[in-house]
Amino acid sequence: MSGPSVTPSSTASPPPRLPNEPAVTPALAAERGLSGEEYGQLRAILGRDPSWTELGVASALWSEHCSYKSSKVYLREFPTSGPRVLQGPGENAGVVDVGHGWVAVFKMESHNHPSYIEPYQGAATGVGGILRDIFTMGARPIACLNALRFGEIDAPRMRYLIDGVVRGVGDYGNCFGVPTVGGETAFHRCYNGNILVNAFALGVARHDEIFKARASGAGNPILYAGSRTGRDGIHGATMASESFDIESEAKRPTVQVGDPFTEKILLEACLEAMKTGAIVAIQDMGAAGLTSSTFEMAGRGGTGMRLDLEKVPLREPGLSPYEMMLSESQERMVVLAKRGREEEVERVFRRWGLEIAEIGEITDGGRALLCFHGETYADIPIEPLTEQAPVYRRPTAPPPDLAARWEAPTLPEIGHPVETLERLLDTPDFGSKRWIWRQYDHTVRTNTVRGPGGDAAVVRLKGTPSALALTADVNPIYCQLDPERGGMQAVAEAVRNLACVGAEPVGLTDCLNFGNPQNPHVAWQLQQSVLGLSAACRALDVPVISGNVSLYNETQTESGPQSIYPTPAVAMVGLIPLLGHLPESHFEQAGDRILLLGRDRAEFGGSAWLRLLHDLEQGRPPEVDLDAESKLALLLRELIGAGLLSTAHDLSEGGLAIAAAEACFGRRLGARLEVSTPLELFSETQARALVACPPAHSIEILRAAERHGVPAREIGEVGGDDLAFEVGGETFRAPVARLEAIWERALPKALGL
Amino acid sequence: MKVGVVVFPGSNCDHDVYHAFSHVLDCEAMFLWHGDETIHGCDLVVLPGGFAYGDYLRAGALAALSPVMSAVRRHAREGGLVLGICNGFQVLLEAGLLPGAMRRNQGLRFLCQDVYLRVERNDLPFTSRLRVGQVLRLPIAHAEGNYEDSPERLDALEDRRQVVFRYCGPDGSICAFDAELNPNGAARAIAGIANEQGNVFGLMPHPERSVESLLGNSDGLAMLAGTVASLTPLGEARA
Amino acid sequence: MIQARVTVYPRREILDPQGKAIGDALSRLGFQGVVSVRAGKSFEIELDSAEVSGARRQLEDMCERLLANTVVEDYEIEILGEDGR
Amino acid sequence: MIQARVTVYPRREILDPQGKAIGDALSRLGFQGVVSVRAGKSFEIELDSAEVSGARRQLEDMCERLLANTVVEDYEIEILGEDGR
Ligand SMILES: Nc1ncnc2c1ncn2[C@@H]1O[C@H](COP(=O)(O)OP(=O)(O)O)[C@@H](O)[C@H]1O
Ligand SMILES: [Mg+2]
Repeated sequence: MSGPSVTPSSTASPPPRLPNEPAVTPALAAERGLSGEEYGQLRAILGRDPSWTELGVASALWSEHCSYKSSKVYLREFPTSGPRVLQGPGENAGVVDVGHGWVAVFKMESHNHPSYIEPYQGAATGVGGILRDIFTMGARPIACLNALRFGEIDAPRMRYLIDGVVRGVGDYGNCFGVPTVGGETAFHRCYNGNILVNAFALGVARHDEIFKARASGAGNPILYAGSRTGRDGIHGATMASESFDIESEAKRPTVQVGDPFTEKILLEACLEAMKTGAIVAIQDMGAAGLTSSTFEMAGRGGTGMRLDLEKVPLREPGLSPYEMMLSESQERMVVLAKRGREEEVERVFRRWGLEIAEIGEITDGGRALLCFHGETYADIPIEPLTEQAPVYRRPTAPPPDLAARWEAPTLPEIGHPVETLERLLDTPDFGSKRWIWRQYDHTVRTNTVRGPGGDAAVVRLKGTPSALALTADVNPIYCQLDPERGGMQAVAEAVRNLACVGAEPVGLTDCLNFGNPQNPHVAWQLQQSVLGLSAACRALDVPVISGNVSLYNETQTESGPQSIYPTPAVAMVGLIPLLGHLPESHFEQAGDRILLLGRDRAEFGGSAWLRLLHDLEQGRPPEVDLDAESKLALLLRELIGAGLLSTAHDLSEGGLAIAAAEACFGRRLGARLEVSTPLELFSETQARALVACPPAHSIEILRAAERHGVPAREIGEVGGDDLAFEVGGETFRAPVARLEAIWERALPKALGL
Repeated sequence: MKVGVVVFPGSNCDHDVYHAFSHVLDCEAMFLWHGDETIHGCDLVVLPGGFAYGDYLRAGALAALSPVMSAVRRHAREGGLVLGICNGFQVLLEAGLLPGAMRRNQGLRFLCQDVYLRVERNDLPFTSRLRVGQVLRLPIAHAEGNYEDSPERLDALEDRRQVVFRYCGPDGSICAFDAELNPNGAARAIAGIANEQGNVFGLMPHPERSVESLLGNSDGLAMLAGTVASLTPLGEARA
Repeated sequence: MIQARVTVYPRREILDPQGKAIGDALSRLGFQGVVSVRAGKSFEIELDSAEVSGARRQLEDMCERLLANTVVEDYEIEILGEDGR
Repeated sequence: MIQARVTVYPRREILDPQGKAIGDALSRLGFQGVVSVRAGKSFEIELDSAEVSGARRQLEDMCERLLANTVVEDYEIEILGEDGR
């Protein structure tokens, strides 16, 4: 790990201790998550033993959650720049130029452990946290996605967790007034003891409206705005950095409760206050609340600060400096104002009915003084703590059974392909997610051109001819079998989903959800996934502009620690420069010709068909041909731009059969497809899309495909009441109405509703 | 002709309503602050959707106490037009400007989906551009749209022809007990009502979300355009 | 200091979907003999007031004007204690 | 027949946005001396059960499993009466 620059302390003896505060010992430090080495580093930085408050601050800042100490070395792999990128990783959220003087600001965050403890509040505060990251930057949130991974529905507590998470995501976003336009929901036993709740938010702002959390100007007042501070979530950041044991009930911090109403007026107050020109920098209080917000702000700006903690508005009396610094009460902001103009800012917040108080000021000299009723409880150099946090290159090792995992699976008989399709549609994995997204307001703000239910969602940019497209993707089964390919595939599928609405990727954000990085196999998964993501991002020209790492997603069970599958969730934003006719993801018109773009191969490694119907997770996942992906995306964008397509739907999990069925449901239109073998229907070969067009356009499309070097052929026609597969000479068919009914009921049925 | 859009803390469809009137229907529109006791001479006052004061306690209950509501009351008493959409409808109920009350949706879940509405009367400014029996498709997005009142008062409501919109099927058929057609379980499938004078109108669905074909549905346009037209000299439309 | 509790219930004649849902859920959980469930709200209010009768009048006023929607709800006021607990 | 009332409140240390909003509103309405408001739920449950102690145990079980979320809420059980009112 990198050695810190040792700044000698100004106070030789440690700051005072409150009566009930323990004396700091290496053992206590270990309890707070600091390794012996890290504790040594802290003592070196201070030139003495830390006080209890200093220990709290350091252990929070150096927690995995805040410091990324185990993942930093890998994240450096990501391509983070590009012509459109105005702000890459490192701020509250990334910023890309989307034309007409507008920028898009977006990020994805995990709230996994809190959601497992208290699903409703955990998910709600997850959404609240990511929304604050967006409007902290000066952008107004215009759309959300949520990527959810649950365990088997019959696992203990799982129905309760699903219901709570969905209500939590819904209630918070609905009340705040941001449309939740899409997401992902998957179920797998590897999440039985550790569900994943990843929330994404997108905001927009004018170029010159962007704010950064970089402190400057000694003497500038540090203002505290929003909800009062309680004992909520103390040690949340450190908890998010520990693996989950069954007793975590015991060391469970006070649950953070979300207040979307306060968040909404906080949004309006912040955006209005930013317009006064009296704000230097602004930062939300997220994980490790007041500590991370103030230290990161000062750290980025290379300044010092003094906080007078007795001025922090409290919800309950008697919080110690330690508790105030570590509380994770929600809906709070740190606002750095220009000295002399603070009233302008305060007036706005008060007008919106929000509390705002001056709690300290920026100083020179790079030290943090945390004072309480005149006494100094912490006196720490900021920069060594924030910018020189420990960094680890954990040992990595591929799983011993990798070769075995990659052995091609022996394929069972498919039998009747339509029956196979029906059984797939009847699983919560493939069943419609309408039960979920109908609980989310996805039309508020009147920008939603395409909401949930298709490939990518599309929101128009008011006042411009453009629109933004959003999608969230990853296939953890692929990642488990081959994390590098899995990473590539996630990016490739996202690009494909965007291309199906004619959008060109402008940036990506990710949530790297993994197990315990101190396990070399998990570290290897992390390393390999990031390699895959990075390779795909480079090849497909998608900069990574923000992201989040969630490690220690494992459960202590009788049979030892259980890590989740590697789940590098990807959320991608695309630009539709000139919003014209968009194809639907379903069939529009009887008589339309159906074409398959992309080459056919029989690839079943990690396929949904084998997993869901034969309980087989075997084989190397489908190859990811990045060149083919980029050609396909180009082709789709060109065809859509030329208005040639009435339907475009990408092929992903479940292959052609699932894509065709989904395409039939939208308007309950039948279709006839010709394939040479039943297997062809369920292969998960990548870089493919199903499109439909008026007969007259078919030739032109085939020509364009040839020009782009994308294999393409006409495979059928839209029409009738049945979905019919012609395999060789034989025809297998089922009424679309019946398939749709199965698909619509699958999830509610599994939930017992 | 000036449209005022009330901004309560927690309103979140205020910008949408403003956009519909100002940019789509091209009329003069302004925001009205909940804390001011005036509507600045607006001819039409719209209470937008959202979660005013978080809808804590009961939807609309806390907002109904805002200073601006006394000005809205005065405006209504003088025959001025007041339109409440979704949360705005709930505020009108809690403020006593419209009869009845809202309960949680029968399924106890927030619902965001399209519904079909049958127009019950078109002799109001709000419905002047609609036909009786016409079926509209509009989105709903609420957790408390389950309209409720005592049977006697519901009868009285019907007798006075105060029911303006009802949830229905695509063909206009009404079945209050069909959760598909009447998803929130509203009594007698009531989706929108007016006061006796017909100048105060509240509905749960969101016409302002359906005024641009770009977003896939413009069934709300005629309602808003008609309302504007009724206030414009010679009733000629601005849209 | 006076501690009071206000309880607000949907009127008996008005159907209570939440109460019904909870009753059904309890039966599904295997609880025997649940005849009926009514779901209401409860408010614990601390008043800086000396005498109970005045506080009670004030609480009634609060219910009429805010805490209950008397179109569909009934309310009930209990004084829990004086000078805190 | 046993009539019981279950009251569920957010734990004291936990944020109660609803209670806070109601308290503020009461003050805006001009009610003096409202020190604090906590907003909770109340369930009136009718049990077809003979003896109180058994009913109480059953009710506790209901709270633990459904009526209260003990991660964030405390509950309280009162027996209002036997054989109806
Ligand atoms: N948790 C969720 N919230 C909102 N929308 C969701 C959620 N889960 C799935 N969806 C929507 O359901 C549709 C199907 O999801 P999915 O099968 O993952 O699409 P794809 O395979 O094209 O990525 C998508 O439109 C997606 O946005
Ligand atoms: Mg797709």
